[in-house]
Amino acid sequence: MARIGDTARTSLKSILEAVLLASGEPLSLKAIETVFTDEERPGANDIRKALEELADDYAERGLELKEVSSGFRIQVREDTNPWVARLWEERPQRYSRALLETLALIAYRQPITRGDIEEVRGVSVRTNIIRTLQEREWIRVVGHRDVPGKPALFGTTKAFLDYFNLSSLDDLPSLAEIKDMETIEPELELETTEDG
Amino acid sequence: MARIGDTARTSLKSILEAVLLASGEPLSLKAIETVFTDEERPGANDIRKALEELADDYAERGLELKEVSSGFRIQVREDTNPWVARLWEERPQRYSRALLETLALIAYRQPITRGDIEEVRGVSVRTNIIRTLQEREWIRVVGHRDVPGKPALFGTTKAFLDYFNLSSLDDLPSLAEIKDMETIEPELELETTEDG
Amino acid sequence: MEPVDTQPETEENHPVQQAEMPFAIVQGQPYTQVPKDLYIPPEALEVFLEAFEGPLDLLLYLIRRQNLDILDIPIADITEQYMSYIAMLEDIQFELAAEYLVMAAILAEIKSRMLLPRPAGDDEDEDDPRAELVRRLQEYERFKQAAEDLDDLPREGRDFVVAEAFMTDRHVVQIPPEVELGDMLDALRDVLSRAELFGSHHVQMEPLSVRERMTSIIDLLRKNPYVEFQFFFTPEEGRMGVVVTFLALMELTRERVVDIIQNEPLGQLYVKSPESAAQVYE
Repeated sequence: MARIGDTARTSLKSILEAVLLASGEPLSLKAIETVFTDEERPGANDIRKALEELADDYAERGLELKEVSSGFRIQVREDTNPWVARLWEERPQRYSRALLETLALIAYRQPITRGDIEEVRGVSVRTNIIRTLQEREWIRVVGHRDVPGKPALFGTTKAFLDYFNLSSLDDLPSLAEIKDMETIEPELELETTEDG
Repeated sequence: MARIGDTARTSLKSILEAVLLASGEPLSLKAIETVFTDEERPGANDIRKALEELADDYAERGLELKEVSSGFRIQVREDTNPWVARLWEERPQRYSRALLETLALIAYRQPITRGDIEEVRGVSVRTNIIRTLQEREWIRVVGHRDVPGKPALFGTTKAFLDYFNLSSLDDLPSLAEIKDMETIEPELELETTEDG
Repeated sequence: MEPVDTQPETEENHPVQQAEMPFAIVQGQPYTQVPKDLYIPPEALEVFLEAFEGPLDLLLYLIRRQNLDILDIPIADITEQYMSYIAMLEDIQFELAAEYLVMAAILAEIKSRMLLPRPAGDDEDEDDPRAELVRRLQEYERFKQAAEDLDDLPREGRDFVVAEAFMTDRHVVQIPPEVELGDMLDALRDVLSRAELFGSHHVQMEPLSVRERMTSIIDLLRKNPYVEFQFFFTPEEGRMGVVVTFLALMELTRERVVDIIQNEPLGQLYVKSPESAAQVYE
């Protein structure tokens, strides 16, 4: 039968750390006491003292021991938030066909108005597509056409060229080339993908 | 903008500890790398080195850093199990022999069909056993055998290895050797009786 | 029914220990383990059989109980034991799994072959009718053992727990999706063929360098809405560059994005944005 303090790994402090990290939720002092048998159960003062030691151990680490209303819990320090938060980055979804078509038309026929795009695509262009492309900084308003309503003219950006690894728009295949391609050849995918 | 190593709390080791503890599930080296921005991202060797230091820190504690199939995770040492286990009222689930035998056959003989399993066990495999194993994400269909009926071939998953604390199938206990009928003579008692 | 087992009884057979879970209770009498001899109260048979994972498991049990070498099964004895189980089970009309009956047939067949006289000089091992059964028993035993080993492995939640610290403010960050250039070109081809632009005069669109130049001209005009015509031409670009710029300016004029103005005949040409600066920066 294992006893408290048999080894460093089973010191009261080690046990409390293990119990709090295993629980995943705050544990009251009362709840902590229940993990000990009647014979071995340390006094509330001893437990508090060990918890304080544990909190001190964490002073230099990315963790902290915190007492919240429902008890004690070990939590990630805000200092490490910039990194930890990236764990929950949302898996990217694929862009819609409509967005890709809009982007392609802007690239090939810039400067182009939304109306021009709608004319070619035969359907209206939803505002959130334009907004998404602008937020991504792939397109921008380069001016306005001098017709009633002064519609915005869109063009691509340097960030667009950089993303697709192009030094200029001339690196894009010509429309005639695109027409002749059965499917877009893999070698056109200028990005190298290393993932496995 | 916070940078790695600005303080002890944001040393590479502290960040890794916080990230692993916040995740609550194994993180591959690749997944760990994604928490860093492109500019600051440490090399895989630096990450491995910091993880080793972290593992050393845990030598005297109730925690351990373990590499399982899908990556690294921090887990509570078996030493503290007597106390940690009392956190939960419920006894951990027991699995039937039928389920364990089926799982063992899939683990050691993958890819394997249900028919193959029945052949070895001499009894039919109940559908709910396969379903339970699939729901637990311990097994999955890895293909189909090219015979009439195209029976599904089953294999184990990373989750299976993670659950049993294994980093690869090689870590499974070795399968008992089958004794060759012709070479076994009563006088050749080569097995030692010391092991146990 | 005659008990087949002749081994001396061991203490394990005797009174039930409190700690053990009975696997069957027959007429108020708990049975904690598989019986050592063959006599089982018929009422317990069903439970008894449930303790086995099938005929191979039952056979292994019978062999192990008599401490027999699996490689040297006295097939006649084992068959008899097995058959008596089956007979008892039939007596109480317990629905027998087909697998048990198949195994009984296999055993009977082996037994009959063993009884036949063997031609002299035959290699015994070569044609031992038990070989296939032994192979299956051994194979099953390996995996029976493997299942037990698996059960002994440390298990999440039972033997170890994954440590988890609390994370405040766990907001989800969205990352934009990756786009392959090929996907974009595919999309373009689709939209152009839908619009039936291929093959028409529209295919004679300006080279992309002209389009690019158009954008950069507009860009320049945003900063300075009134620029000398020559300013857009860079001699270092050579003839092609000059042509590209010229075409870009013509196209922009046609599309009414820029105006080219001349205040006096043969005077300086200016390119100006038709819109007011305020509109540009709104």
